[in-house]
Amino acid sequence: MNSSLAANPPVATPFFFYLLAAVMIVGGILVITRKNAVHSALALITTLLAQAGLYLMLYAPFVAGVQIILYAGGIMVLFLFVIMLINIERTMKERQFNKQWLVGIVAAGALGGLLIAAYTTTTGGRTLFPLGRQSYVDGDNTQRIAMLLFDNRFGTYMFAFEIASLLLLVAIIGAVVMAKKRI
Amino acid sequence: MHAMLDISTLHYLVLGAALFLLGVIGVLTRRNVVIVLMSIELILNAVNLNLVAFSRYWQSVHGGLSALQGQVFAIFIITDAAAEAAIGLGILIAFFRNKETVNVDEVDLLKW
Amino acid sequence: MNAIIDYIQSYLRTKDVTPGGDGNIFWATVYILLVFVGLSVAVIAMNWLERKILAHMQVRLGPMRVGPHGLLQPIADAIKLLLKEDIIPAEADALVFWVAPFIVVLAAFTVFVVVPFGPEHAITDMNIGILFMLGVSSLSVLGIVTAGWASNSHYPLIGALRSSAQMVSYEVAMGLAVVSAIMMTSLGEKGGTLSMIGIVESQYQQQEWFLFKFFPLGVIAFGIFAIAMVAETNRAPFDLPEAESELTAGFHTEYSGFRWSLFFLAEYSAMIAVSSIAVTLWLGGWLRPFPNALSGPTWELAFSLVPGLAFVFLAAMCFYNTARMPKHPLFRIQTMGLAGFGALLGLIGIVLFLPGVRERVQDVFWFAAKVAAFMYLYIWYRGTFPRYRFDQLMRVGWKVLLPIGLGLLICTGLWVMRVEVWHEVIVPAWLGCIGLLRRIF
Amino acid sequence: MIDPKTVSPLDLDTPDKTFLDANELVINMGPQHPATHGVLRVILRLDGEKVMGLECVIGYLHRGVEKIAENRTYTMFNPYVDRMDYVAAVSNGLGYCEAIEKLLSVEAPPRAQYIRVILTELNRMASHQLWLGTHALDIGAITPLFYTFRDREEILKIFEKYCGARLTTHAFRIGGLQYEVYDGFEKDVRSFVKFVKPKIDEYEELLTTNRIWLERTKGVGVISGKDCIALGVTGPVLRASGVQWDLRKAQPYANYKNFEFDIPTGKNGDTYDRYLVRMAEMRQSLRIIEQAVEGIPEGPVMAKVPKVMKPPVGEVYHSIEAPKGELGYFVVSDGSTQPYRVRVRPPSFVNLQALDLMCRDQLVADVIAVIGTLDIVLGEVDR
Repeated sequence: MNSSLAANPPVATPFFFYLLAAVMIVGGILVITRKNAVHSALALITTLLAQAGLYLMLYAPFVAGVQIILYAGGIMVLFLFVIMLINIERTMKERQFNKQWLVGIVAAGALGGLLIAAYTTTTGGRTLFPLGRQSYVDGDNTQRIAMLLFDNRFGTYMFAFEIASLLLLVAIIGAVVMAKKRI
Repeated sequence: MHAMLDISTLHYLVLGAALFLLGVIGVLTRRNVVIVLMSIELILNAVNLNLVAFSRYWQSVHGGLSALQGQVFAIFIITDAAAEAAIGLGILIAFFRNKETVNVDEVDLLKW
Repeated sequence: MNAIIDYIQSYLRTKDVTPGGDGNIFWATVYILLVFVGLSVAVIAMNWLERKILAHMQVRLGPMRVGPHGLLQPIADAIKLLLKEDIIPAEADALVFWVAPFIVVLAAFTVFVVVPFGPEHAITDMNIGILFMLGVSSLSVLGIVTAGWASNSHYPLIGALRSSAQMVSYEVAMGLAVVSAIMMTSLGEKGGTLSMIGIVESQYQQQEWFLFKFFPLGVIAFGIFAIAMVAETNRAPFDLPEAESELTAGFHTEYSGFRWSLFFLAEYSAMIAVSSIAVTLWLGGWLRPFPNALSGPTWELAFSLVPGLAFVFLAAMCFYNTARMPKHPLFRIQTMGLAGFGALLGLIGIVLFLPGVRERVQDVFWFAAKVAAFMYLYIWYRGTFPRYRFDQLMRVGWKVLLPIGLGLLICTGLWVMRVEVWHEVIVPAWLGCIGLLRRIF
Repeated sequence: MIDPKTVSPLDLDTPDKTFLDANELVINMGPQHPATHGVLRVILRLDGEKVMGLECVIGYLHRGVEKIAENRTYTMFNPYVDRMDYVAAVSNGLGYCEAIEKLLSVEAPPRAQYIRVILTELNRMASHQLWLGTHALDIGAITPLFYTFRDREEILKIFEKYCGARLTTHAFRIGGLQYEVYDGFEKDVRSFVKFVKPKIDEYEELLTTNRIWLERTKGVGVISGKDCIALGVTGPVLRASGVQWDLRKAQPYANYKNFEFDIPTGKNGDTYDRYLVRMAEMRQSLRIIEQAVEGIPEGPVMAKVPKVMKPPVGEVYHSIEAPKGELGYFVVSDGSTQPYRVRVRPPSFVNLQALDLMCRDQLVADVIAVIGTLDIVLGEVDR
C-alpha cells in the first residue's frame, strides 16, 4: 500500500518539531538531575520516544521503529530491571553529584561553545541546510535500507552488519558472565 | 520568522548538540553509575539524531540510495548502544554485588 | 465554511486511502474517536462475555442481576470502580505509581493506529506497520515494571519482574513468527512490505491466507504466534504475573479503583491488539472467507448479507429469551430491557442490510468476527488450563518456541528463495528479523 | 515395601536462621493469602524464585479446642470436634465417638456402624472433592472447583436431610446415632453414587492427562516413604509415596473389615501421585458406600449408654483414617463427667511439618502446589 507520504507532507511540522524538541530537552534535563534512577529512566524513555517522532518527521520510519522497539522497549527495560535489582534507597540519600561537578559543567559548556562556534561559522551568512522535499517516494524506506545493507552497487554494509551481530553475541555472553552469580 | 516556520537541518543539529551536552554533563557530574550509563545513551541518541538529519539533508540534495547511509549508521549505533547497555549493566551488577554501591567515585580500586 | 466542508468531503472522494495516508486531519480524528469508542465498547462487551461464557463453562450462570442476563453488569462495575477511592500506598513512589497505568493504557491503545479494519478503514497505514505494533505494544512492559516497582511491596515487584521477563521472552518468538509471515508477503505483486494493509493485500493477491501458505510453515508460524500472544498478554495459562494463588494479584496488587480499571482496560485492548495482528498476518485480515472459490456477484451478495444476518440472529435469540423470562412482575423490567436490547440489535441488523451500509461494513465485520474468535479462544483457555510455572514458561519460550521459530524462518526463507525473489524478500525480512532478534536485550 | 517400624526418625538439616544474606529475599506468604487455605503464614526464604527454606507460622485459628474439652462433659464436647477439620466433620465425630466408646467399653449397634461408614465415606468424598477443587484452583485451573462443588453439594444435601446441618454435622453420638436415617436415605445414597461416578471421570478428563497439569505436578514436592514415616506423615500423602498404610485395613475400626476395598498407592511420592491416589480413593469410597448401603441391617441405632457418662479412670488412644490421614484421639479420664485431658492428633498438623522438606529447592509456585497437595485445614492444624 502506497502511503504516499511524499504527496502529503507531514502537517504542522514546526509545531511538532518544537513540541518534540521541548519534550526531549526537558526529558534530558530530568535524566541528569533526578535523584531517583527510576525517574531518570522514565524521563529517558520519554526523550527516546520523542526522538522516534522526530525520526518519523525526517522520513526515517524504520529507524523510528527500531528506536521504539529496541531503545524504549528493550534497552530501557533492561535499565529498569537493573535499577530494581540494585538497592537504590541508599544511593538516593547520598550526594548525587561528584566533586568535579563544577569542572564538568565548565567543560561541557566549553564544548557547547565550540559547537555554537562551529555552527555559526559554517552556516554564517549561508543557508541553514534546508531540508527540502523528499526526492523519492518514501513508501519503501525499509526495503531501501535493506538494499543498502546488502547490495554491492551502493557500497555494502553486509560485513559491518555481520560484525554488529557478532558484537551483540559477545555482549550477550559478556553480560551473562558478568551478571551471573555462579557459572 | 521564516526560520521558525521552516525547520532546517540546523534545527536538528542544534537539538542534537543540546542533547549531547546534557549527556556530557550527566557523565561528568553524576555519581550514580546507572545515570551515567543513561547519559551515555543520551549522547548516542544525539549522534543518531544528527546522522538521520544529515541523511535527510543528503536526500534532498543528492537523492538516491546512498543518502540512506545515515539511517544505516543510526541503526548500527542503536545496536552498539544495546551491546553497551548490556555489558555496562552487567559490570554494574557485578560491581554492586561486591561493593554494595553504585557510585562511580567509589570505584577506585583496581581489584577487590 | 465551504472550504471546510470541501476539506471534509475531499477524503470521501478518494479511494482506498486511509485518512492518515490522505493526510486528512478531520477524518483521522473521526477514525481515532471511532476506534477509541469501539474499543471501549468491545472491552465492555468482552468483559460481560468472558464472565458469561466462563460461567457457563463452569456450570453456573454468571451475572444475572444487573439488567437482563447481567447485560448492564460491566457498566455497574465501571461505575463502582470510578467511584472507588484511589488509594496510593504511603510508601509508594506516588508519581511513578500514578503514571504507570497510563503508560500501559497508552501503549495498548496506540497500537490501534495501524490496525487495518478494512482497506481504507484504518487510522493510518505506516510502512513499518507491524514493527510499530510490536514495538509500541512492547512498551506496556515499562508500565508494568514501574507499576510493580512503585508499589514498593514484594508481591507486586515479583509480579512485575515475572511479567516483564515473560513479555520480553515471548516477544522474541513472536517476532520470529511475524518475520516468517512478512517473508511471505514478498511473493505479492508489490513485493515485501511491513505495512499492515499491505500484508493483507498481499494475501489477497496471492489468493491464499498466510495460514495455509507453504503448508505447514504458515500453520507453524501461526501456532507459535498464537501461543506467544497469550503469553504476551499475560492470560491463562500464562497468567503468572497475576497468578492469584501465588502473588495475590501480581503487579497491580496495590492498585484500586480507577487506576486498577486502567490496567484491566489495557489488558483487554492488548488482547484485541495481538489478535488483530494474528488476524492480519495469517487469517487474511478483513478478507471474507473463500474470496476465490466462492466469487461472483451472487456470492458477493450472499456474504455481504452475513453481518446483518448475524445481528438479526442475535436479536432473535434475545426475543426467544424474552419469551422464556419468568412472567412474575418482578421480572417485568428485565423482560422489557431484554426485548429492548433485542430490538436494538435487530435495528442494527436491518441497517446492515441496506446496500450502501452493507458494502462499507463488510470488511470491518469480517475482521471483527475473526478477532472475536480469538477472544473466545482466550476465554476457553482460561476455563480449561492450569497455570504454567515460571521456569516452565521460560522453557517453553526459549527452548521450544524460539528454536522452532528460527528453523521456521530458515525454511520459509528457503521456500521463498525458490520462488526467485531473493532481493525483494530475504533482505528486508532478514533485516526485520535481526531488528526483532535484538529484542533479546 | 517399607516397614514403618524400622524407619528411624528423620534428621532434617535445619537451615541457619540468618535472614541477613543479601541474596535472599524473605517473603511473607499469608496469613491473608488466597492459596494458604486459611490463615497459614509461611515465611519463605527465596533465592530468586527458588525456595531456600520456609517456616510455617501457625496458630491464627487457635481456639483451644483441647482445653475446652476439659471443661465440657463427654457429650457436650462432641460438637466441638466438628470444628476442627470442618471439611470432614463426620470423620472427626466418628473418631471422637469411637474413642469414648472404647473408654466406656460400649459398641455401637451394627446398623449404626453401617450408617456411620456410609456417612464417613461420603464425607471423605466431599473432603477430597473440596481438596481437588481448591488444589486445581491453586495451580490455576479454575473450572474443576465449580465441578467439584456442584457434586459436593449432593453430599451436603444428604447430610442436611439426615441431621439438618451441612458442614458441621454433629452426625454421631457416643454409642451410635441420635437419629434413625430418614426415609429414602438408601435411595438417595444409591442415586448419588450413580450420579457421581461419571463426574469423577469428568474431573480426570480435565486434569489427568493435561500437559500443563502434568508439568506442574510431576516431580513437585517429592517426599519418600521413609521421610513420610519419619515425619509421621499419614494419609494419601504417605500412600502416594508407596507405603500401603491405611488404618481402615491396618487397624480396622467401625466395621471396615466387612467391606472390600483397595488401598491405592503411588510410586513417586510427588504431587501428581497424590492426586491420583486421592482420585482412586474417591472411587474406593464409592465402592465401600455401595457395599454398605446394600448391607444395612435392621435394628437399633443407639447402644445403651448412661445418660451421665462417667468413664472409668484410664486412658485410651483411638485413631481413624480421616480423609487427610491418621486422626487420633487420646482421652484421659479421671472418672468424672469431664475428660481430664483430650489430645487430638490432627493429620493436617503433622502433615504440614513435611512442607519444609517438600519445598526445598523448589520454586515459589511449587509451594502453593505443595500446600494444596498436603490438603491441610487450618482449623485442624491450630485447633
